[in-house]
Amino acid sequence: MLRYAIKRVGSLAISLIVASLVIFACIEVIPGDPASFMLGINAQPDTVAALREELGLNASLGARYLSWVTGMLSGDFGTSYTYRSPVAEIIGDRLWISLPLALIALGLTVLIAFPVGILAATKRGSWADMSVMGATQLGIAIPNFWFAMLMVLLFAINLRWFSAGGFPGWENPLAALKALTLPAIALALPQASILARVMRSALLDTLSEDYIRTCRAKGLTQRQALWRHALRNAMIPVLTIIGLQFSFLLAGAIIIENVFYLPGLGRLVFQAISQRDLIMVESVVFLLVFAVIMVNFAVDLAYAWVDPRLRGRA
Amino acid sequence: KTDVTIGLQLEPPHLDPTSAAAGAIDQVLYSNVFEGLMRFASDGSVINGLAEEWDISEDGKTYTFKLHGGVKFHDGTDLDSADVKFSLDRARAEDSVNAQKALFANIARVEAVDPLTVKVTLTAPQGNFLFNMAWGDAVIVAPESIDDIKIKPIGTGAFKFDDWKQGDSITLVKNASYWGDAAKLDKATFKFISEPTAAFGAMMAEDVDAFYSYPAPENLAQFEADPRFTVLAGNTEGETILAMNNKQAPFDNKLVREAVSHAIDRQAIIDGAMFGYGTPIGSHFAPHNPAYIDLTGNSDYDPEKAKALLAEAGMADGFKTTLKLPPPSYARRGGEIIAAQLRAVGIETEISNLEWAQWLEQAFRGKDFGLTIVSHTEPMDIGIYARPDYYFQYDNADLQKLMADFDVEADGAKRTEMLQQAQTIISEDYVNAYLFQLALTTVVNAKLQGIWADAPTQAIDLTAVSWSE
Amino acid sequence: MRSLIFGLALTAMFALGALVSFVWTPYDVTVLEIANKLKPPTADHWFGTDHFGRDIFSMIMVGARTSIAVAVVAVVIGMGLGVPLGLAAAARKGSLLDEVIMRGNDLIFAFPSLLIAILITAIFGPSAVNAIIAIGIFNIPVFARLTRGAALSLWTRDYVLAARVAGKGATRISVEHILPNVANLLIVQGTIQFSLGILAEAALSYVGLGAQPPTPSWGRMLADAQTLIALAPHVALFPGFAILFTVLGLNLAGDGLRDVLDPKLRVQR
Amino acid sequence: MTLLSIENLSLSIHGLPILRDVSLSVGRGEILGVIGESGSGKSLTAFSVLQLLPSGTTCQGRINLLGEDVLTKPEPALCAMRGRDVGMVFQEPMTALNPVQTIGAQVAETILIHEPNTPKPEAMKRAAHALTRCELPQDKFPLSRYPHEMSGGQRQRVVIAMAIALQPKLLIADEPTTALDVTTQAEILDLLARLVREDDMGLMLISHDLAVVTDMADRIAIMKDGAVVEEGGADLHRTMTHPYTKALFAASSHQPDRTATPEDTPLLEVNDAIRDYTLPRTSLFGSADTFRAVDNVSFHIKRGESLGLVGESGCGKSTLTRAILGLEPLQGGTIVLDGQPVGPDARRKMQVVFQDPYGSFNPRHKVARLVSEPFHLLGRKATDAEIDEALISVGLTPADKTKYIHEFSGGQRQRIAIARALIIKPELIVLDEAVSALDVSIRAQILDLLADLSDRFGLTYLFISHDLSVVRAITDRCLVMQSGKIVEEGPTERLFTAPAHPYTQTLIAAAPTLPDL
Ligand SMILES: Nc1ncnc2c1ncn2[C@@H]1O[C@H](COP(=O)(O)OP(=O)(O)OP(=O)(O)O)[C@@H](O)[C@H]1O
Ligand SMILES: Nc1ncnc2c1ncn2[C@@H]1O[C@H](COP(=O)(O)OP(=O)(O)OP(=O)(O)O)[C@@H](O)[C@H]1O
Ligand SMILES: [Mg+2]
Ligand SMILES: [Mg+2]
Ligand code: NI
Repeated sequence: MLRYAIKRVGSLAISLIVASLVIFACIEVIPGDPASFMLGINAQPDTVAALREELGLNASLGARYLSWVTGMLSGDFGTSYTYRSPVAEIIGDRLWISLPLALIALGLTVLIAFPVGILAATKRGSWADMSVMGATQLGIAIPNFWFAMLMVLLFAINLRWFSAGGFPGWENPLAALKALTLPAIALALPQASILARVMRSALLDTLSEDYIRTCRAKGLTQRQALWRHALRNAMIPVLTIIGLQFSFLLAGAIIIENVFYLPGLGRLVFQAISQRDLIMVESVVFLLVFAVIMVNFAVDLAYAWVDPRLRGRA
Repeated sequence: KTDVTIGLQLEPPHLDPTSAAAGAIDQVLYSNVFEGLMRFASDGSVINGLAEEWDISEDGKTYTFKLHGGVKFHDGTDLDSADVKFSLDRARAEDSVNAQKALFANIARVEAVDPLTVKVTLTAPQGNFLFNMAWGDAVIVAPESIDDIKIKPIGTGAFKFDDWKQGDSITLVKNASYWGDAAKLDKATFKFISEPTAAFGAMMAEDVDAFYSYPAPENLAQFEADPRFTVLAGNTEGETILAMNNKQAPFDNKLVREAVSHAIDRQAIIDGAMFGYGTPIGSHFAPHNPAYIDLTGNSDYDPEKAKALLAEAGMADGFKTTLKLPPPSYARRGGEIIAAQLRAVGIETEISNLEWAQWLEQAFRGKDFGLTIVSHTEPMDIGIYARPDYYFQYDNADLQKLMADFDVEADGAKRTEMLQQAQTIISEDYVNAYLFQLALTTVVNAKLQGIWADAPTQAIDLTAVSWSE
Repeated sequence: MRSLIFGLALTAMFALGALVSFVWTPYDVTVLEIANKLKPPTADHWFGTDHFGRDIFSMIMVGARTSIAVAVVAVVIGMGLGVPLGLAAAARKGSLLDEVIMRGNDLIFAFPSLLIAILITAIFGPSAVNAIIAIGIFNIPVFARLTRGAALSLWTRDYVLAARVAGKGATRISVEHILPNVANLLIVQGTIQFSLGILAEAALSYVGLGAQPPTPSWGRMLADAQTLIALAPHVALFPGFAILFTVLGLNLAGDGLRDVLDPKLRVQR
Repeated sequence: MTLLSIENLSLSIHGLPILRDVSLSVGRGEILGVIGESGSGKSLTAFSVLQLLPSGTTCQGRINLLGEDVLTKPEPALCAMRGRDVGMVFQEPMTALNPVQTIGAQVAETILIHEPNTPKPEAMKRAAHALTRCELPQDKFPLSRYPHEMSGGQRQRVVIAMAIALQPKLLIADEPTTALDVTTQAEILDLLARLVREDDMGLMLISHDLAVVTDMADRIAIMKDGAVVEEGGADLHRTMTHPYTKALFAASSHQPDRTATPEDTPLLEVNDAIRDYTLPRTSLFGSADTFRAVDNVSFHIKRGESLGLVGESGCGKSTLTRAILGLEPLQGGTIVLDGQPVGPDARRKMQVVFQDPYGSFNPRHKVARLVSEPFHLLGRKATDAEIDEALISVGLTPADKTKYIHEFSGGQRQRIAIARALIIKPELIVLDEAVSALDVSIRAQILDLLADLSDRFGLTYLFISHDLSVVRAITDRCLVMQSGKIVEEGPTERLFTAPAHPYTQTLIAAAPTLPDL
């Protein structure tokens, strides 16, 4: 297990370096100058030049890449061009919304998908299976921003059960959770549909494995075989999907955060792109890529936890 | 109830009004937190701010400002003439990053005569110097607090900056030791909601008490019909124009520009894009300004005439050009309508929707556009037509001379006359197609009073705002 | 089987609408009739009119064109590049080429797709073509991975050995033996990516980065309609349903196809 | 006393009849052997005793187990019965165990399910005991092992331990050794026989291998097409009356007529061949380990000769084949065919037939294209006449060339594979387990065909198999391979009657043999 982990850490480091290069290269070619964006249409060229100097935009590409990367290693992501405060601080603040949102959405996803997937697999071909699977098809097909719009219309504007968006802050945890409820549902619905289908087919696959027959021959009921043996083996594809989904939820909330005007990472980066706050964009994208790579790493370790066959192998 | 939550579409990038163009900074801070020597009143007139009185020398070149006594910054330090000198010198310095540096270009010297007296010497007489001093970019800041101003603004206003939840809201609280009339509110929160749908939801769910410059005019009828809300429809300084690239063929031909102007149905654009909010204009001038003259007749909607003009210009079959649109809905929606109207006279436009940064890069700085729509929200900005390198590249020596004379003219009547002359010149030269004066539509809770209906500058002055019960 | 027919029927309906729109639509979508705006559905305008007085039914027909074209081309890009890469990686399993291709794929997978799509359109400007590129890029690793996985198991088949005994090279075997046998899988995955492409196009257009006006697009119709949802819900409902049903149709067709072609096919979602 | 009696069992799946009037019985301490070709319904008969049938199955008749009819029992009662009264062992040991649980937990589960009040340590102790009885002593195979840490034969022992943990009255073993090596097979069969004796169990032993069953069984039942065609005692080979039974016995000991005599010139010479596989790297920067699959192998084949190569699974037979065919590079030594080192030119003189009749053909091509594939070596397309000739020579008709491969049976497919090998008239044909997947009767036909073809075309064969009886029937000379090395070589008859190397001796001793008819 340890050797396996060490080997993965090595390739992890390489991935991260390549990712940082790709990100930096891509983002630096974006047309548009942060200084002239900030100074607007009446600014004089010398003012813009002064601001560029102040922001450190006149340094060479290589120097800027190096200072960005070495800064990140010591936890210093630089200073936002527009907000003029440390990028790490701003991202830290936003993470307090995006991370809980992703976690709640993931929790909801799992909470919905597991029972539904298990039900559909055990009652394969039944009326319940068909209707649940039909519902998941709808869940996958629905554009989540549209679904979010409809939810705002119904629950916030017409019924007024929830506020239409915004985030009251974690000082009031209950209100905060309430504010994250609708966005989390909008995010979770399609993901839960996908996961339920994966769960179902993974379970059906494992249920048709030879060892399930062995278990049945031992005297286990169908249910016991499912809970004790099939479920854990079905976790491998399910874990893969959960890993993908977590990273998707972290980054994919851009649109949902806009619909509910949540001050999360997604909206931060969206706004930063339009304001050409390049350092911010680079850092957020890198953070997200980092998160994906780390989640994959965690999923790999989780495989080894689920599947002893992977433990011995280095 | 003594607190208020105000919705704003854009969040300030940082909190220093003297080093960025973003209107959102002024909206939150102007006259609430920061004050200048002069200030704009709700009707757009310029009144005294921190200056108790002022005096102009005979030759019009020296302004002596006498400051109010006992004014304190929010950090407890006194406001004195040194702060004024610091602020003005900083704004006009070599390495200044003031977005409106031109406002200060004419200043030759600033002297602190005594703690409450400042003498400003100009290189030449300037008719609108006091007006310039009322801008948000000319507010008085203190050297003690300048380092942190972008995240912790310290001013002299009736409200103190309290907290900024980046991406979400800014909170101001009442300044108990304000030198003037104390604010009626104890606390004001500005909440940033960029999506129009979200703005609608927030207003309807009463998450916010007012939404300044409400971004979706299509919803206003609903708010008007709802007794919970009032819709304030006021003036802005935003002349919305269909800018034409005067140096690019075929717009270098006046006939073509005239044709475009006649091809456009302003009322359809106001109805279609702004749901009826907006005043048609025929030149680059705000209708609420006393010097305004109605020149819409020069470019009335007449597609037949437009076609004839095109034929005369040798383009009977029309032509193709680009139409670059920045993000606001007046541009995006207006652009679609204009494209349809131009198509009707044979002009095909290729629309590209741009972000502001791209628009600045391509259209504004790169001058790579045929047509573009933009609203010029700075007050009294007809002077841009005297800048041949300005993005629409209008180069007319007569107008340039006129504006130069206007700058040094101090006599009110003559100034008005000169302004009207300028309006006529650009209107008759069809420099751009003038669409409408942007309306300021603010949705407020019916019980909330004192919110400015007009926007002589980008400000939400809360000093007089209160709840009716 | 039932799901295949139902899915194909739904998809065909929208495809037909898109085709017919080339020659005929109930109303001209380039003509704005502002006086006639936001009319609810009537016999004249089945789905009502939008904020510029355009017929929503006609807009949806023409919009289908954009959605389908963007998604199809994105899938073609994904297949066109991903499948050869996957085949090559499988043919040279364990080699540097394989390693580079697979690590490259992992890297693309690690990037948040919507964010990168937004970045791409920020670099190159918003347009249908750039939306296609942005969506297409993320299809490449999907197809590459799928192809490689399936091809690897085919490479161990005896018929591939037989072909090697017959002196055939890796390229020839990939084309003659591997490709036809992963085709089913690719078709099924193709329909899934097609539906994802439609959703992605809608999302990009919704944030204003897809096809530019006056070309109608379902996502932009939704974006335009979002502030009108309380005033004239039909403006937001019909384009939303158009997306929903097309994607649903494609997914059902994909599932059905998989059952018909080979019940054991594994498709990535 | 009869433990199990199946009376007139008929079974259909989704209306399709599968079993017809099957009647069988097993008594205490008795071993019933059930034999039949693939698809004859052996497994379904076994499953119906446990009522673990595919969905959509309907059963008629009676299955009496310990005096109760299992067909009328409700599901909970069946669960209580499975594992306690009846244990079952399946064919495929590699997949029969849950890969994510330790063997101890899996064996203990049988106990815990039926005796839920047993404390866990107690159950573990009993599991350890069951494993020890199945020759998996605790000091070598602790309970904490995972299935992937064991070989196939060891896993099969775990499955058996699971089945006998509660000392059931009846054990059903469905082809328990088919997937195993001969030596392992012999050990497992011994184990089963011992357990039956010790616990006085009844055993229903299902197999398609006559030799296995006749060695072990007290009584034998022959199944064909879902019906029992004949039943008899251990001396069935003498008492049999049914023609199918006779055919089965005949085919199992079939000896093809071979007349061809080898010339004295060597066709293929392998000298000191070495093949190393690079193993996946264990650490990022460490050097990669290698595994020597073929270790200094030297031999030759004479023109017209049929050379056998036997050895246990994984000993390197297929690897050697691939090296001879020039598909994989050697790390040492040379291979010379007809005076030329193996390479593109030499390749047209040899062809190959693989084991799996189902996986040997691209399902998307028609037979004509499949068969003519080796013409790629000649750089031209095959003519219709050449394709027809090849098909006819293996007993098919020219009309078959427009069909797809799924339209043929396993035996026919193997004929097509031979036709493909023959079509460019090679001198050497390598047959890697070419008949292992076939039923005995079909196998006999293919062996006849091979013998006939070698007579007619003067072919040389390299015949690779783990099935000693087949090798003995078709080869002139034989090599024995163990862990990548050739340990013994000699004329086939001599090798089988007087093996010299100890490994050859175990191999031959372990192989089950049919009594002489
Ligand atoms: N789940 C199923 N659904 C439909 N038909 C089945 C199913 N399982 C088996 N059959 C059919 O029942 C018949 C008998 O199958 P069974 O598995 O009992 O054969 P067998 O004698 O055990 O063969 P083998 O030696 O290959 O294991 C076959 O024709 C098979 O096709
Ligand atoms: N590609 C490979 N990489 C690493 N090791 C391999 C590879 N192919 C085969 N081996 C190993 O080489 C050894 C010989 O394998 P080979 O397939 O030649 O055995 P075999 O005698 O044909 O067995 P069987 O009777 O099961 O077909 C085995 O231990 C196997 O695990
Ligand atoms: Mg069987
Ligand atoms: Mg082999
Ligand atoms: Ni203006």
